[in-house]
Amino acid sequence: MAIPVKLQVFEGPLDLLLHLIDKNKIDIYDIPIVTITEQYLSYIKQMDTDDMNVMSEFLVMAATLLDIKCKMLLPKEVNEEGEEEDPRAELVQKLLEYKMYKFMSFELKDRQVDAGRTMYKEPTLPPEVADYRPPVDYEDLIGDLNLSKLHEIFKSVVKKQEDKIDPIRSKFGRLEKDEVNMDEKILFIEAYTKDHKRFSFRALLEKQASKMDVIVTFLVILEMMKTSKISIEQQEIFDDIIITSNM
Amino acid sequence: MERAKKEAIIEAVLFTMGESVDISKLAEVIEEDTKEAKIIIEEMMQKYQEENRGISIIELDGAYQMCTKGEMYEYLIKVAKSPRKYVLTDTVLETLSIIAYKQPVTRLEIEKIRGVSCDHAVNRLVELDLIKELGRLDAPGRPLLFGTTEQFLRSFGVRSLEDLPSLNPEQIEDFKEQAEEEIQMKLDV
Amino acid sequence: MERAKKEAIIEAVLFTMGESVDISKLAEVIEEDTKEAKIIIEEMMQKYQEENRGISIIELDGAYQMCTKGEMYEYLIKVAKSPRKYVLTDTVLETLSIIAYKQPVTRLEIEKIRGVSCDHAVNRLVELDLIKELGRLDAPGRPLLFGTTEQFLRSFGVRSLEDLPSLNPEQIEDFKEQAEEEIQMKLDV
Repeated sequence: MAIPVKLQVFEGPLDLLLHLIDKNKIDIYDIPIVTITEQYLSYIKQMDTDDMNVMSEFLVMAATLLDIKCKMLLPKEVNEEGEEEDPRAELVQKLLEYKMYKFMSFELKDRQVDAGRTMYKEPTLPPEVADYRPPVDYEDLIGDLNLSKLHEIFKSVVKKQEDKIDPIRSKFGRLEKDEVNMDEKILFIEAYTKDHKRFSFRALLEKQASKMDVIVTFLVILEMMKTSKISIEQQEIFDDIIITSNM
Repeated sequence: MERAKKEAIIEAVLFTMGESVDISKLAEVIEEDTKEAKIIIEEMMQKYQEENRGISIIELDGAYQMCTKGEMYEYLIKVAKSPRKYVLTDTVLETLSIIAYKQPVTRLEIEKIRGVSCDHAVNRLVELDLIKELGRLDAPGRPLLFGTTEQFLRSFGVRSLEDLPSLNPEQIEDFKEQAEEEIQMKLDV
Repeated sequence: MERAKKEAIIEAVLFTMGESVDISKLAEVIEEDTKEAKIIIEEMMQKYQEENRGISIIELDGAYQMCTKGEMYEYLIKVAKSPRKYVLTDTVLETLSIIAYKQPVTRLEIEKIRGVSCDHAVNRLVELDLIKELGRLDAPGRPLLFGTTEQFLRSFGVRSLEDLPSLNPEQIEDFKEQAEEEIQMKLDV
């Protein structure tokens, strides 16, 4: 019979990790990563949540732990100063920072209880005073601002707007579908092969108009090789490829 | 309960309630009968009469209320009416510049240019009488159109809207090119 | 103007306004500079600490507000409606503590520290007027920056941000020592 385990609710993966560290009474600076990873994984296996957002956050940490575990098995990386880097260092910093804020949140809670005991009073202004709006001193308000400064501000606003447009991605919309047709290319190369019998691959490529034509030509040649319509030979690496027709 | 504490409680209760509080209620809180409570309050009222106090307790038909002393009125008005320091924040200034150069313009257009909501800034500018509603755009939702006011012209020493320096299309092209160059540089690195 | 009168005016103003009043405003009404006004108010605050007073003056980031003393609470709830208590969940409190200490801070930075999303908590805190938008970070996407409000100071009995319980590297050291002690204990056993 399964023993129903009441799982504590954690604020997130860091909270869970801190709990495990606390429970195992281990030094946060020297986390036995294998043990903690095992416990962490067994905990999230028991987690009963349909919320993929919540679950994914816990899974990201699981992946991080496994990654650290692997790195611990490998020879230690050495940084520029020749020091060995502890794969756990980043996680430790995160845990410490989180722990600090968590601690402060308890402090704040205490303070709130105390502060909640004071009471305030609503304003008791006569309505004609409450509704009063003092006149605006425009000279003071505008100060040394003038039209050309306002113009500079406008220009900088427009510039900021332009900066926000990603010049590369904003052009993606203009990409046109390439009109290179695979079937047509096959017909063309087969005809070319029949005419030439034995020819240079480079010479064939030079007849291609665009990068897409080159790529498709290359694909067609590969395909024809596979189906033994042609054979190829190359003397040396990076040499021209000589194509011979088998048709 | 000590006498000092009773006085403190009465003061706190009258302050918090703001309105008049019946003597029976006050008596109950300080755990006294109304007669004794009355004596305490009367004495407190005496103390409040001292020169350095700005508030006092008044009796209203068996109830008590805390209020400011009459002679404080002129100072209270002064605070409430004290000229507020108006300042134009960057957000407000940016919004104003867009309205000045693009008027008549809707909130939506301003937001498109700034990339953030402008409600607060627009309201502030209307309040300061630097911009005003010019009517509504004949488009879905009939959005309000804004433009600058006479006060704006006066404050900026502009005789008419035609005096506003214009931002020409070439300038916008320049900005575009600059943005592209910056990106290119980043890619090259 | 006599000193007694200045005190009276300050008391009357703080009582009437109910809300926090900036030191500069108070100084103006009593016709003093802010430094002198501050001295007077600090002295008044001392006087309010006497036993027979139920109200006191608190400082909130350069502004002053009148309120009841904390120890009056149990008597006040007998007559006054107790102020609505918002119970903050741990999630909300954690988020708030990060914002309080790291302000101005973006959602992303909060999420990095907590390891989980904070949208809900941030929205709740804005709703409760404990935090507010401070502007936008000049970075891609122009993310919103958040910081605490005056209401935050009031709700947590903090006079100013400097008055927050300290959070410093030594605190981390403390944590470290605690952890080491625990280890040591284990080894000793």
